[in-house]
Amino acid sequence: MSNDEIRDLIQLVMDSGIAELELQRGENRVRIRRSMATTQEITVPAGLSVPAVTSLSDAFVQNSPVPAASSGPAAPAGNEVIVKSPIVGTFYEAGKPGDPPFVKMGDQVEPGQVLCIIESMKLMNEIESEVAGTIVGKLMENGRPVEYGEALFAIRPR
Amino acid sequence: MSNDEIRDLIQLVMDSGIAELELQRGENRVRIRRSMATTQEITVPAGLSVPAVTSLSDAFVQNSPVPAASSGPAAPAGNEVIVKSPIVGTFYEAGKPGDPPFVKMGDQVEPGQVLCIIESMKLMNEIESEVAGTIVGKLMENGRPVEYGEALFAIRPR
Amino acid sequence: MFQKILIANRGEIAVRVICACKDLGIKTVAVYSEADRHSLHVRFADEAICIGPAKSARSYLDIPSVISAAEITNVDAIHPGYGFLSENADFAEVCETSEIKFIGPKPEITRSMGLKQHARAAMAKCGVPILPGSEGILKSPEEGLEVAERIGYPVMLKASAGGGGRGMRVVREASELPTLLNQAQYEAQVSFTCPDVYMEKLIEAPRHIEFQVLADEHGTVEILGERECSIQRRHQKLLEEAPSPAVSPELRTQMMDRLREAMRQIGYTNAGTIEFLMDEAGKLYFIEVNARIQVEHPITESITGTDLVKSQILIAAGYKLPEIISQPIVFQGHAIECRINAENPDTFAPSPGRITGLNLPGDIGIRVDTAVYTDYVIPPYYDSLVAKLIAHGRDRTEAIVRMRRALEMFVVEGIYTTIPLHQKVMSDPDFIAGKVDTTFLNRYAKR
Amino acid sequence: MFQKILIANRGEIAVRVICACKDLGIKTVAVYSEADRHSLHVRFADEAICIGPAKSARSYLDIPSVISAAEITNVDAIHPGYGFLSENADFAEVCETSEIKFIGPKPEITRSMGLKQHARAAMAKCGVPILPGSEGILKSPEEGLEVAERIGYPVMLKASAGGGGRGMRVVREASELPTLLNQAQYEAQVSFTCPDVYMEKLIEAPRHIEFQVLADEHGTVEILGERECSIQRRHQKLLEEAPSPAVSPELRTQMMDRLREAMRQIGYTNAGTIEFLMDEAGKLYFIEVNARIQVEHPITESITGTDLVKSQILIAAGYKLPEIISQPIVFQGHAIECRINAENPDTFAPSPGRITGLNLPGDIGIRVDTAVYTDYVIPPYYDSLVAKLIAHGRDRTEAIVRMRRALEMFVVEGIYTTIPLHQKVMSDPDFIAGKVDTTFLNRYAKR
Repeated sequence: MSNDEIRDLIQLVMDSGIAELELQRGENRVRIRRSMATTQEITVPAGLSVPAVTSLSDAFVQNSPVPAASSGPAAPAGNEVIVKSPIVGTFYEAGKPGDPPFVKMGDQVEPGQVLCIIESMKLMNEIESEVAGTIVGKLMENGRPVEYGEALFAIRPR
Repeated sequence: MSNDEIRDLIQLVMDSGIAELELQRGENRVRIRRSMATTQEITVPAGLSVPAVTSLSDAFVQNSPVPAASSGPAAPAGNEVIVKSPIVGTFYEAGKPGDPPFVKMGDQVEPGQVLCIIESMKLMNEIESEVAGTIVGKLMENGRPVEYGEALFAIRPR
Repeated sequence: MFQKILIANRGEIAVRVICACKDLGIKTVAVYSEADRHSLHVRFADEAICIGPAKSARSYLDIPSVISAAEITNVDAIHPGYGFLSENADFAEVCETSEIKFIGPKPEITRSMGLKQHARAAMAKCGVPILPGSEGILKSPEEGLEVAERIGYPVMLKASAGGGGRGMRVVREASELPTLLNQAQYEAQVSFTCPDVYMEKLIEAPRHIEFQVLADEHGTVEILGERECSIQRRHQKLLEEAPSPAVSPELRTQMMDRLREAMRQIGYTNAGTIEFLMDEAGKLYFIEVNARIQVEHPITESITGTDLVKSQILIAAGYKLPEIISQPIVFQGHAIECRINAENPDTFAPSPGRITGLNLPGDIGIRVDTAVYTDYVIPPYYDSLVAKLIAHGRDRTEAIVRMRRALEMFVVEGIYTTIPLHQKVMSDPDFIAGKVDTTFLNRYAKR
Repeated sequence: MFQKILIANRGEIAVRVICACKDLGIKTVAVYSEADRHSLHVRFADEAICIGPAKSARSYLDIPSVISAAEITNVDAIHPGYGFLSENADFAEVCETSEIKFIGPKPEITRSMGLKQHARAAMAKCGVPILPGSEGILKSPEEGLEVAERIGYPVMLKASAGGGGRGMRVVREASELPTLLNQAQYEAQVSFTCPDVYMEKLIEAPRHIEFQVLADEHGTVEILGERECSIQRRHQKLLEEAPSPAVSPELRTQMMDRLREAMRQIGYTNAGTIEFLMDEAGKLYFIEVNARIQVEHPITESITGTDLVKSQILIAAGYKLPEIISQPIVFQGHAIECRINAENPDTFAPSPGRITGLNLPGDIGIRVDTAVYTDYVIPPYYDSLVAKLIAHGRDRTEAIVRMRRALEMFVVEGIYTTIPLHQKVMSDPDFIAGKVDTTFLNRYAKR
């Protein structure tokens, strides 16, 4: 089995979303297993009761208050930069209620430009862009609590 | 088995929602799993302490009094017929102590011919050959306790 | 003391007996069918012998295979667990003749207790309340009608050799009695090769309450309180608790005294359970004796601090009861057992298969008896018990909240289990109020 | 009563606190680092918030992140577990100012107990025996020599703000004292930004014995007996038992009375542990107070039937002790805890990685507190505790045989654990005889 063939098989596993592939070709045997973090699939007889359908290793998916929306764009196809929350707190798109948001879709931003505010322990923390580019995604609703590492904006660099 | 065939199989698994697909085509064997549940052959760091290297599902291997010897020949390459013990008891190769064994290596045996005796609950049970052929393996020591299904003789049929 | 014990069983009870043996420093021999090669009782026993194919008739129920396994491993005793050969008097006799100690009552006791009508008479003789009914076997429809008139309809016809609902008929009025008696006798003949049928008053929606007995081989008997087992489906217990919310301390003491005396007179030995029905007036009526350890024994262990299986072994080894348990029995708190079965919680259809993910609850007040592990495959050939989940607390309320918590944290992936049903029960107002009877589960089964 | 509690911890203690909350009907919020996404405390909490990367300095130890998580989830209280922020008085203060109840002692108490020399003086004032030593901080080598002469060599120099062996020196003769004092002061300055050092008599091979305290916020204090924690390696406890084989009922009663009074005078609240050394003469000397729940708290729960974590929460919610626990404390039987760590049992090198196969022992007398499951990956970033295995029996012998059995049936595949070491200890004649001290483990570590 050549490395290329194996590379293809790995690609196959990653694309398909299966957990494990074991293959024997005559003398050759390969086993490809995805790390827990990337696995969402688990085995259940069709229509099994709720407690059983979440895998033990799926705790995050089950309990996190993060909306599905934000995890989607968090892994973009192209070369967008995802701005993630460096702290836990509350997300504000504007300086104060009533003000226009710091940035909107399509805006050009420069490094150091303020994108939003995360309130943490009564402190207003300004989150700045690290790149120059275009806002191609606003991934968080105004006023929502954010966890560490949650996706806030998608920026296509210039 | 080509990658395309495998891709199809994976598709099959994903669509059907089954847990695992294991397929053998001649030399080739493929196994596709959707869950992360541990597999029979478990991965262990090299040189791990004994209790850790036996898998929970290997209980039989660990505790059975059957010697490796008997399990080895029990799965022969060719077309030999394996005579297994139909009952639990003690194996005797001869009618009574001192007598010559019922059969020895290379002997020709006929259907219905007595091969050995298994003593069970003080009863002497004669075990007969079901085929005509040549004794190519004596797999049990005289006087040893035997479990249900333990291999006793290998016979190459005529 | 025994050097080596063979456990003629499988699953959690086999593991339970292995634990008791380990605690006593006794070597163990597991027997298993080809379907149980990868079971924990095989893994944790000192030796393991394959005794036959998956079908229990040819393995766990096959006396010659079990005895042969005992002989080739030179054990001094056999523990039968529950079910399988545990109440088979013939097996107990074969053990005796093979000079292997059977850990349980003497064959003659098991046999007479097996004949309901015998047991009924014996208990009555000892002043234990029994259901009003026929003196003995019904000889004719006429006698049946006469007895029914006396005790009042509805009445129940039962096969003397019976069990599991076969040879049983409910008679609600005189007109249907002759036909139903006929059916019952025929069914009894077919099922138990004995047509004897007797009559008992039928109690609608009774509670099922049982008392635990331990008796040594020197005439000392102790009763370790009762268990409430009313939550059943088709005579299958699903949830048990101890003590029973329906038994007052006075009633308990009175019953314990009476049963201690009765079992002594009968000459009962080792562990056993005396089952009763309780009517709405709170009156108890004897129905039968189970001459073995019960599935639900752990709740009694929890509130008495007594290891019942260890006690069985020590009794069989000839120890005296006062050397085994601390008397008088002191009851501590409340215990509940939920039977986690591999079943669809709504349809109760069995759900064998591979356990793909598992989290056993632990922490304060929780005990789990099980023989399963992640990736274990539950075979379709035997009962569907996956685990016994036992919660113990200072009082019933604490036991309930701990059970709720444990059920929430009990994860079984890949098969259906009864966990969701138990969760419904744990938050059912009637259950919380302790208002249960044998019809309780109908409210959920209907859905 | 609290509506929602945030648990500022991970692993088994986080799960332990979740259990106590579930038993009280309180909602829970778990916080976790990116390395703990798949942990059970995340799975079983009602909500879970990621508070930072794997490194605990930026997650579990990062006060702003934890407080922010508490604020966005609107919890009424925070339970710190043990380790991490549990004894950080500043954190407790920030909680107060953020109007979140910190479940533990008041900041000022935690702070003064943290200063060894303060705690020592405070306990001495209450008539609790302390090690002979300097009145307070050593002002000069001369004073050191003088004190050492009085109490006799060998002596121990300790940093007042110290912990974990830093700023500590053993002095065996006068000649080496000045140099070592210098070193200790320098190390103390570097490690704790405070050069204060005091002197204590050194006890060679002492027993380590600690008493459990519960104190409500209305001045009522109770002591729930002691724990024997002598089996340690490099000041890391590995195995604990309650009661201690070295404490007589008289000594226990006397100590409980004295400590009840001392903690009342100090104004201590919530749960805590008072640690002592015992010399060969069986005399106890106070060393320090741990102002938090202890890893080994379950053995006290087993012999007292008291849920200590639940008690912590109820105390913080303002309940009075008599409403929480049943007094006087009644001790039932004997309990042992083995810490199952992901470590090479011989070299003690940590062994993180994937658990490929797991069987948690259950059955009578066994409790397991853990946060692992089959296929769980033990991260290398935190402590190596895999599970706490607790055995309870009518007496020490029964507890030991049950522990032996549970260790045999505790299967962990894929990583090394301390199970084999615990098995050695369980069959060590000295341990069985109850003859242990802090040097006990050297006999095995040497190999």
